[in-house]
Amino acid sequence: MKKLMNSASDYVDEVLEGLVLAHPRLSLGGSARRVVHRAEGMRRGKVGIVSGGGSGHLPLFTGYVGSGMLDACSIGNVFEGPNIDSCIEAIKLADGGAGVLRLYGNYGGDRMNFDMAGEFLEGEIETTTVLGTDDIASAAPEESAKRRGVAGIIYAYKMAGAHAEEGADLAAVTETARQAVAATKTIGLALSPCQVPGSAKPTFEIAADEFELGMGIHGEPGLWRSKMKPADEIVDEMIGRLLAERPAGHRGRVSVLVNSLGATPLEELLILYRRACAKLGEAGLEIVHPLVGPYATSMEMAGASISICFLDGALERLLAAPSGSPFWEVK
Amino acid sequence: MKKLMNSASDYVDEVLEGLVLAHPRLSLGGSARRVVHRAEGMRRGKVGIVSGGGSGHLPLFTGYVGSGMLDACSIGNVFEGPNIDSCIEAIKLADGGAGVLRLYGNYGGDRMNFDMAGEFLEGEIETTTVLGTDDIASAAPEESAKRRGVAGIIYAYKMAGAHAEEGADLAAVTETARQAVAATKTIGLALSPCQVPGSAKPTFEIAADEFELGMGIHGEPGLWRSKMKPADEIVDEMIGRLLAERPAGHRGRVSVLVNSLGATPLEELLILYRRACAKLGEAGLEIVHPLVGPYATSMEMAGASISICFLDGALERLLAAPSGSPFWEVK
Amino acid sequence: MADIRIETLENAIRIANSRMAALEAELNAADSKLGDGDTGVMLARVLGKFGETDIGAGTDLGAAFQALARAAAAATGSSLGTLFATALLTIGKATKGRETARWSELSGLLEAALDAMIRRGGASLGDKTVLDALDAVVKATAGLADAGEIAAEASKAGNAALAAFLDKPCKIGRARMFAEKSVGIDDPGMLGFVRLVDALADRD
Amino acid sequence: MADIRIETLENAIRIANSRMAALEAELNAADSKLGDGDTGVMLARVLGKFGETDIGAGTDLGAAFQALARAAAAATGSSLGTLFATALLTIGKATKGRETARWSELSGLLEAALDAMIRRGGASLGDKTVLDALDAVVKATAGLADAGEIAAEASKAGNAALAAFLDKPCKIGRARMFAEKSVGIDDPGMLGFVRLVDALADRD
Ligand SMILES: Nc1ncnc2c1ncn2[C@@H]1O[C@H](COP(=O)(O)OP(=O)(O)O)[C@@H](O)[C@H]1O
Ligand SMILES: Nc1ncnc2c1ncn2[C@@H]1O[C@H](COP(=O)(O)OP(=O)(O)O)[C@@H](O)[C@H]1O
Ligand SMILES: [Mg+2]
Ligand SMILES: [Mg+2]
Ligand SMILES: [Mg+2]
Ligand SMILES: [Mg+2]
Repeated sequence: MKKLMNSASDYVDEVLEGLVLAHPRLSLGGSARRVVHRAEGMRRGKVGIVSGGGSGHLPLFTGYVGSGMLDACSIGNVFEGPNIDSCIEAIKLADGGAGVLRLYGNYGGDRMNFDMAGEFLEGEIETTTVLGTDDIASAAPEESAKRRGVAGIIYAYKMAGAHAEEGADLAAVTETARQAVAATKTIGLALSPCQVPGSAKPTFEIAADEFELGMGIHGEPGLWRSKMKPADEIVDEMIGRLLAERPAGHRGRVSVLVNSLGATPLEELLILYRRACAKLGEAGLEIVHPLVGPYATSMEMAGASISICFLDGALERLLAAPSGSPFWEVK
Repeated sequence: MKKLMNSASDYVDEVLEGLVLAHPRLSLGGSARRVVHRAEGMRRGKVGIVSGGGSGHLPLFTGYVGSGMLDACSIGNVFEGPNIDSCIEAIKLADGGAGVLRLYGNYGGDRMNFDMAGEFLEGEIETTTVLGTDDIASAAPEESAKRRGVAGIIYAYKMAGAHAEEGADLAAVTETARQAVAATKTIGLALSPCQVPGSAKPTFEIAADEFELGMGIHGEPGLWRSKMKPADEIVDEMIGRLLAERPAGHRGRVSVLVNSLGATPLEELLILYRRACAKLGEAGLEIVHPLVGPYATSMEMAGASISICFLDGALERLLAAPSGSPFWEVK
Repeated sequence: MADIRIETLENAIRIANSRMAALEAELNAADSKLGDGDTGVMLARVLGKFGETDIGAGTDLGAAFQALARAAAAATGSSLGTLFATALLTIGKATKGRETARWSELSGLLEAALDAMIRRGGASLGDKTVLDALDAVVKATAGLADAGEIAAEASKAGNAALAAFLDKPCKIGRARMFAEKSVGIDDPGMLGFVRLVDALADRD
Repeated sequence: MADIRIETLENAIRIANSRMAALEAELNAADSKLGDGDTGVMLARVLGKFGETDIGAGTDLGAAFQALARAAAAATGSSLGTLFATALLTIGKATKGRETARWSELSGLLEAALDAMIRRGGASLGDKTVLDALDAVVKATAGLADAGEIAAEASKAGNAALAAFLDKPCKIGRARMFAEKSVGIDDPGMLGFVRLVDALADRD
């Protein structure tokens, strides 16, 4: 696989340098320059929100740093968790004296390092944790706490971020993030792999006429493979699986995110979104604030994910609130 | 090549349906539903701006319909010009009684159809034409009027659109578009092809370790092919060629657009942008309002283009003015 | 042989469509050398639409040509398709209200179409486009009145033009930049035109 | 044989690094079956950093272990790398300020590391992770004092654990979802650990 890069070892650092050059509202910090944070600094008294994870998922995670969203992100190597120092530094940079929520995907390395960072700062900064667990293909519903976090985590960023911006305290912001995660379900499909810079091989192999449903964002195996099918059929199955997880008592308004894994173009996302609208309409659901585009990618992987965020009044209000992050602005 | 679609014959129509569902500020109109226009309608007395072209380049062209940018776009089949009816309808939908600027890329089919549409409406709606000609690889400098329009045309959309929104008359808006086109130079590179829906083959072939400089956005041959090189070397050549076209007397402020042709991920664009910043800095140029992302694509083609817009005070003011199009918002 | 009438047109459309089955890939391949590779798929779509267009109901030959022009213009906005529509519209205007045209008029009708295409597209004779093959056919069929002879001469002239231009450089569009590369390569529009003329002349 | 000292560590790092040259691809391949395919590249990077870390200057064995822990933690945030750092930190704390450790202490030091890794990672023995191979080594080397014997028993026990778990299902991470698929496949972390123990025991 061809990559426009200089060397595998400089890949992440140069990406981050480019990111903050292109988006002056973001700053690059930390002893190893692996923390992206808000250039204007933390507002005293505001609850901080940090996220982070491996590189290779732009605009996740760093693209959502901004007012009404995240305050800082710690960044690991491609598809590896952020190291402990960057987690400590991110939490410190997000500290406005009102505590810091750690809000990130449920991956082993990320969890261990954010946990250690929190322990390290014990007595100094109060921290809480909410893990993104929206990927319904990564564990059965009974084990939903073990699921991985994928694209749908951006709803939790948005809602918790808006709540923190409004001045809610750490417990309330944490509870909002928890609710946003619980309300959001995602399923993905992959058409072709990506390749980790420096690696000799793509992350997986798949035939030229096959796709895989439920694949993980690093190319981990999914639910099944099949020959290519018409897009509408694929969407019908994805929406069916997502609606099977509709929370009891949900009232009928949802947001939808149709996300490119990287190489899949906007044209195809829109074909998927068109059908998703029809199916959700049939199910009596009303869509508000849809998102269609590359929101959480795996570099040049081809494929897409669909997320549904089952809204209630409070979450919907926070979804519509202003935010100033480079890749999700709301005014 | 795998595509998430239902059928080649429904591809464009379903994409456009998805587009207006996802972006309620856009409306789909025209007898064959091949015109995208502003849902709120035209403001009386405002100069209208229409663009258009073949499908397969999202967010071009339709994604730039909105306040302070375009009023309507006519849409052709993938990589074919818009047909005459859609051009006529787009011009009518953009008519606010103050004339309509036709602003589109310099491609044979597009030109013939927009010309015929203008002739058809003679005596009814006053029209002017400015052609995007930013692709420096498509003709020598002496023949710059014959160059094709690629990603850099969005600067003309933005500046002419802002000028029209301010109430400038048709002649002034047309002159702004002309200046914006003259100020903008683009060069692209391709890593891998795309495939037109329904076609049996990709648009071109290229070895697994090669790239091509100066390739057209439909896969037309470029200046040269070479084995992959470090990104910085490639950027240096691209920037060098762009700076060779710096207008005489230009004062030193530029905007830069690093654009993905589709499959190339944001990570790689940022590596290119990082180097572009360094080279432009060395040349004594200051970058304002940079754009890094998928702004004008060729579906799943991998590659990138770099555009430089050599600003003067008037153009810079219009670049910074508000705009409300879905894929380029400025507040 | 009989005059040119609506059935002549219908028959030509059938022949062109069946020839297109094999021609589509050949034209795409020719266009993909220096262009965007869509000449065949576009022409197949336009001719397919002709097959679906009902032109047999009336007796107005000009109206039939104009209906085809509208079908072509609705089906595509590509360069060649638009020029094709322009040509049909021109011939339609010239034969408006008539039930038949004589074969001896054909060269003149094509010449009018050629002029309209030159005005619309802005290219010149000699640029290595479909225009050059059409021009050769116009000249070769001038003064002829017999359908069979016209078909044979048109086919011969078209192929001669194709051969004559093979080693010339292309002077329009992006291919102009690669003038040297276009030497030794057929222009896809010219190739399509000549192949279809061959099919109509039954000289595949 | 002599005690465990900083040179022992330096020597082990050299051996591990030279073994890694071939092991990297094997571990990536093992991880790519159900994981993200990066175990090898990550471990190679961490061991490479160890090679660049100066631990030979002082005489504090514990400080040397801690320096390695810091190097691992700086080089990666992956699961295995972080657990590796956790283990080194634990052993470093236990040997802090000492110039040497006896080989008879090794089993106990590894057991403390194992406990710390269980606490940090939240996995259990039996889940089919690196922990199970380490546990087998802890048990097989308990009570032994001779370096050669320890190496031989550790290698034997590690390989036995690998074999014993081959046909068991994985119970952590995403692979858990595909428990049936994990049957017959080595866990990459366990595989890496056992292969490196083999190399240290000179039993490649
Ligand atoms: N301006 C023009 N004048 C005459 N013929 C043209 C012109 N532009 C294109 N053509 C003809 O059209 C052919 C290309 O057609 P096609 O591939 O359908 O168009 P596009 O360039 O829009 O993809 C060329 O081979 C040439 O013969
Ligand atoms: N929570 C855990 N407890 C113990 N071992 C673990 C845990 N998570 C992962 N491992 C070990 O790490 C290995 C995977 O390492 P690696 O590929 O580097 O991590 P990642 O999953 O972050 O890509 C697994 O094979 C397993 O042996
Ligand atoms: Mg990993
Ligand atoms: Mg075309
Ligand atoms: Mg073409
Ligand atoms: Mg792994």
